[in-house]
Amino acid sequence: MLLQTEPSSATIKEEKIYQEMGVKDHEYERIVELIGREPNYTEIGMFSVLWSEHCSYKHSKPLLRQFPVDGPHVLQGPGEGAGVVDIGDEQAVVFKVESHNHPSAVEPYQGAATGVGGILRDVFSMGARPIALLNSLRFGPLDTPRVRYLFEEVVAGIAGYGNCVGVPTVGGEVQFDRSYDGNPLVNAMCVGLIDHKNLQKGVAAGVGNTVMYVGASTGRDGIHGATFASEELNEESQAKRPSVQVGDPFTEKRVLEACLELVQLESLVGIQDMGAAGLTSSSAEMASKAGSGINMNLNHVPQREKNMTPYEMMLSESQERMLLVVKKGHESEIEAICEKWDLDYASIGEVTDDRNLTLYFDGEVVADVPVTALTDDAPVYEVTSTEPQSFKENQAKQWQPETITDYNETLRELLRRPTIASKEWVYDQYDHMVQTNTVVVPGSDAAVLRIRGTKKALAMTMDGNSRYIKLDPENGGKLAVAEAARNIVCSGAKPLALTDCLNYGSPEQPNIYWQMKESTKGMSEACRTLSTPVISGNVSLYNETSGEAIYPTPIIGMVGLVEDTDHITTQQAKAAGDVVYVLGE
Amino acid sequence: MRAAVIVFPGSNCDTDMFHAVKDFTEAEVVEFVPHTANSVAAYDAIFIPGGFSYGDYLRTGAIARFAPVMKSVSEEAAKGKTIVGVCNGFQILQEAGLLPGAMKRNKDLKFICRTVDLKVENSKTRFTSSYDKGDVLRIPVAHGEGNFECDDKTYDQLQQKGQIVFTYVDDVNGSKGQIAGVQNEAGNVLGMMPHPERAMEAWLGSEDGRKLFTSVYRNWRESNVVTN
Amino acid sequence: MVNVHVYITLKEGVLDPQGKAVEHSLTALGYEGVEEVNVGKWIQLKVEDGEGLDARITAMCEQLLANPVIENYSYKVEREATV
Amino acid sequence: MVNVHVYITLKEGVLDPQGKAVEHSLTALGYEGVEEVNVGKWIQLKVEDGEGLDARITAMCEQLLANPVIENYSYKVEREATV
Ligand SMILES: Nc1ncnc2c1ncn2[C@@H]1O[C@H](COP(=O)(O)OP(=O)(O)O)[C@@H](O)[C@H]1O
Repeated sequence: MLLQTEPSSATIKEEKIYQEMGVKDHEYERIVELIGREPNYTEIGMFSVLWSEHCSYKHSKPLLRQFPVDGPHVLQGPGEGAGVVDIGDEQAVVFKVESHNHPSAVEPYQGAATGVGGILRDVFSMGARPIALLNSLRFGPLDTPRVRYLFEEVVAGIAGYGNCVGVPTVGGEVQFDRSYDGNPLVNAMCVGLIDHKNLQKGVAAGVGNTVMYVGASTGRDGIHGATFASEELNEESQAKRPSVQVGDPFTEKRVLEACLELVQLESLVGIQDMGAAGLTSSSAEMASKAGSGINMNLNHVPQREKNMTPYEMMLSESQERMLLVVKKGHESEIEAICEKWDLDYASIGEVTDDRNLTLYFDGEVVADVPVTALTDDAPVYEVTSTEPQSFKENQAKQWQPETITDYNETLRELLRRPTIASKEWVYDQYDHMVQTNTVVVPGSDAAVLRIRGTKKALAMTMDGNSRYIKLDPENGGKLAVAEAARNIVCSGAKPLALTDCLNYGSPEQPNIYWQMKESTKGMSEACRTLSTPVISGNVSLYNETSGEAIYPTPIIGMVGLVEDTDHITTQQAKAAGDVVYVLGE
Repeated sequence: MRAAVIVFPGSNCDTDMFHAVKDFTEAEVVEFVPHTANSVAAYDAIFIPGGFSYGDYLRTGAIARFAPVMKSVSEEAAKGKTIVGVCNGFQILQEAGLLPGAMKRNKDLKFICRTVDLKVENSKTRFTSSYDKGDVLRIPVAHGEGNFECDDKTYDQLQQKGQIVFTYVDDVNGSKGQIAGVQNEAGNVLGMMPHPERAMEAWLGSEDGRKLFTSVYRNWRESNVVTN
Repeated sequence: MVNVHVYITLKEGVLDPQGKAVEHSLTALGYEGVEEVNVGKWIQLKVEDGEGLDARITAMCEQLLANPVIENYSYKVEREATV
Repeated sequence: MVNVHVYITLKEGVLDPQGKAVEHSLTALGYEGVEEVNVGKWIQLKVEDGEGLDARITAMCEQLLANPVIENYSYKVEREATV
C-alpha cells in the first residue's frame, strides 16, 4: 500500500531523488552501469547507505592502507567486527572503537547509549565476552547551557547503557575546546576476551544455509543513520527525527548472553551485528566476504511497527539486532537459545551462489543487485590535498615563554581548566568495577584488568590531542600513538596493538584532507616504530557545523599485556620520601 | 552449606557473587539458579545479586519480584532460610515485601560508582557476626536508585529492633538515616545497596566484604551442628 | 478496548529528588514563581472492556504499576466515542 | 498560583522498551487483553498565574521538561475554585 507512494525508477532518475539520500550524480550513473538498469527506491536506498562515507570509507581507504596491520600475534586485522590479538594460553583480546558523533549531537543520551551498544555488538559478534568499555569525548567549552546539556547527557547515556549491560566502563578521556561547540565527539571502544576456538566471522557461506535474524524487532528508527553520519551538521539536523534510535540495554544484555551461547554451536556459520545501515550492510557484507549471494523474504523480518516497506526494513537502524548464517536444518538449535533469552528470531533467507542480494516482499522481487556492486564497487576517491597557509606560518613561530609571577596561582588556574581537572564527576557515574576484574580504576594512565585464572592482565587507554595535530599533523599523529603507548607502558604492560577513530571535517576540503593525510602518515610511522599494528578502527568525517570543521581528532585506543600482575603500576605518589626521577629528554 | 545465586534476565553481578561465595566460604555447593526455577528449597543460603533485572524498567525490582523463582524464595524466607540481596537484589526483596522500605533515585539523580565507608550498626546478626559493631568498612557502591525511603513509624521500628545493619558514614545518596543495609524482623533476610562481593581481594581495592560471607557460612555451620 | 490512563506519584511527605531538581533547573533558567514540582508517571494502556474493569485496573495498579510503600495512583478510563 | 499538569510521552515510532516490559509483565501476571502500554511522565507544578501563562508553560516544556527530539507533551491548567 505504502509502496505506491514510493517514487518509481524513472522519477528517481528524473527528479534526482537520489541526491536527497546523499548520492552524487556520477555515483548514480555508476550504479546504473553496475546493475544494468535504473535502480528502484529500495535499491537506491541500499546503495546510498553502503556507499556513504560511514560504510564505504570512500575518502579514507587510501589513507587507511598506510597503516601496518600485521604482526606475529595478530589473529584478525581490520575487516571484521573487531580486531583480534593473541595473548597466549589459547586466549585472545578483541577490540575496536566506533564513533557516534552525529547522533549524539542531536540526541545526546540516546546517541551515546546506542554508540556503546553498537561497539559491544561488534565485539561479542566475534564470539568474545566484552570485559571493558572506554570512551573518548570532545565538547565545546562548558560556558553554554547547550554544551553542558550535551556533556551531562552523553555521560549519562554511556553510563545508562554500559552499567545496565554489566560491562565496566574503565577509562577514556574528555577534552573541551571551542572547535567542538556544535559538533561534539563521542567515540566508544570495547575490549573483549575470547578463547581462540570461539572466534567467529561475519560470513554467509555454504549455499542453501539459512539466514537468521536474532534480537529486537525492526522499527522505523534510524532510517538513513549511516548517511546522516556522513553529512555535515546543520539546523535541519535537529529536525531529522526519524534518525534517532533509542537503545534498550536490557535487550542487549540478553542478545549478548545468547550470542555467547550461539558461538559454541557447531552449526553456526557466520554472525554479524546489524549496525550502521542495518539489514543492508550486514547481509551484503556477509555475502561479500564469502563470495556468495543471499535471498531474503522481508515478510519474515520481525517488525515492531505496522505496514513497513522493504525500503524501511532494509534501512532501519533499530538497535540490538544480529544477522546469522546457520547450517541448513539446524535452525532449531538457534531458536532454542533465542527462546531461552526471550529474543525475537526468524529464518529470513538463504545463502545462494548467484552472488546477488535478492529481496522478496509479498511474493515479488523488490530488489535484486550484485553484492559486489554494493560493497567492493563502492567508489574510492583520491582527493586533492593542499597544505594550509597557516602551517608554515605556525612552524616559523618561536615559543615565547610567558613570565609567570605567581606559580601557585598559575597552577591553580591550570587545574581549574575542565580539560585538565579531575574527571571524577564523569567516571563516578560509570560502573567501572562490575565483573570484579578492574585492578586499576579510572584516574590513572591506563586502566588495568586482571584475567581471571592467570597471572596476566590487560592495560587499556584512549588518547588523542587534537591541538598538536592541528598545529603539526604529522608529528601530532606520532605523538598520539606514542602517548597511548606510554600510558600502557607506565601501567606495567607491553603495548600489543591499537584501534583508531579518525574524526575530521569534510574530506572534500583540500586543507582537511591534508590534515588527514599527514596525521595518518605520522600515526603509521609511530605504529611501525613501536610494533603496534592497527587491528581495527573507524572513520568519522564531515564533523562540521556551518562550515567550521573540528580540529583534526584521531583517537587512539591501545591495549597492552601485563605478563605478571605483580608488575602493575599506578600513577599515584606512594609515600613521602620516595625519590622522583625524570626519564627521557 | 548449599548456596544458590539467582540469575534474572539482566542480572550482572551474578558471577561476582558466585566467586565470592565459592572462593571465600567452605560452601559445598554454589550454583546459579535461573529465574524460571520453581524451587530453591534445596539450598541453605540464597543470594540475589545486583544488576538491572528486566532493565530496571518501571521500578527497580518491580518486574523481577514476579519471576517464578520468587514464590519459593518467599516461602524459604518464611521458613527462616538465609537470604542476602545486594543492590538490585535488595530492591527485588523490597518489592517482594520481604524487606521494608523502597528505593528512590539518588538525591543528585546520578548513578554513583565508588568505594564508600560503611558502618556496621549491628554485629549481632547472622550476616555480620564476624565484624564488630562500629567497624568501618570500605565497600563499593554502584547504583542509581539507592535512596532508602520508609515512613517514620517503620524507621522507628527498624531502629528499635536492630534491623539497621549498615549505614553510610557520609550521606552518599540521600537515604533516610543514611541506611545502607537492613534485615527483616526475623533476622534471616538481609538487603544492602553496597557490594560486599566486590570487596573480596585487597589488590582490587578492599577485602572488607569477606567477613559478610564468612559470617553467613559460620552461622549456618553452627546452627547446623546444633540441630543435627 | 478502552484507553486507561494511570497516574502515579510519590506519596505526600516523600521527598521527590527529581521534582526538586526540576524545580531548581526551572528557577535557574529564569522561570520565577514555580513551586512544588513533582515528577510522576503516566502509564497509558489499552485494556479489554467489560465486567470488572475497575477491579482489574485496581489490581494491576496495586500489584505492579505502583509501589504502595511510597506511591499513590489514580486512573481514568477513556472510551472512544462509539458510533 | 495555578496547578499545571504536564504529560509527556514518547513520539510515535520511538522504541519504548519500558512500555514493552510492563506489557509483557502484565500478560505474564495473567491480565489478558492488555495492549499498547506506554510509560510516560506526569509532571505537576504550581506556577504563578497571570499574563503569558501558556507561553511560559510551553517554554518550560520545550526547554526543559520534555525532550522535543523524541517526546511529545501536552498540559492542563487547573485553577483552584476561588471562594
Ligand atoms: N581508522 C581505521 N583504522 C583501521 N581500520 C579501520 C579504520 N576505520 C575502519 N576500519 C576497519 O574497517 C572495517 C569496517 O569498519 P566499520 O564500517 O566501522 O565496521 P562496522 O560496520 O562493523 O562498524 C572494520 O574492520 C574496521 O576495523
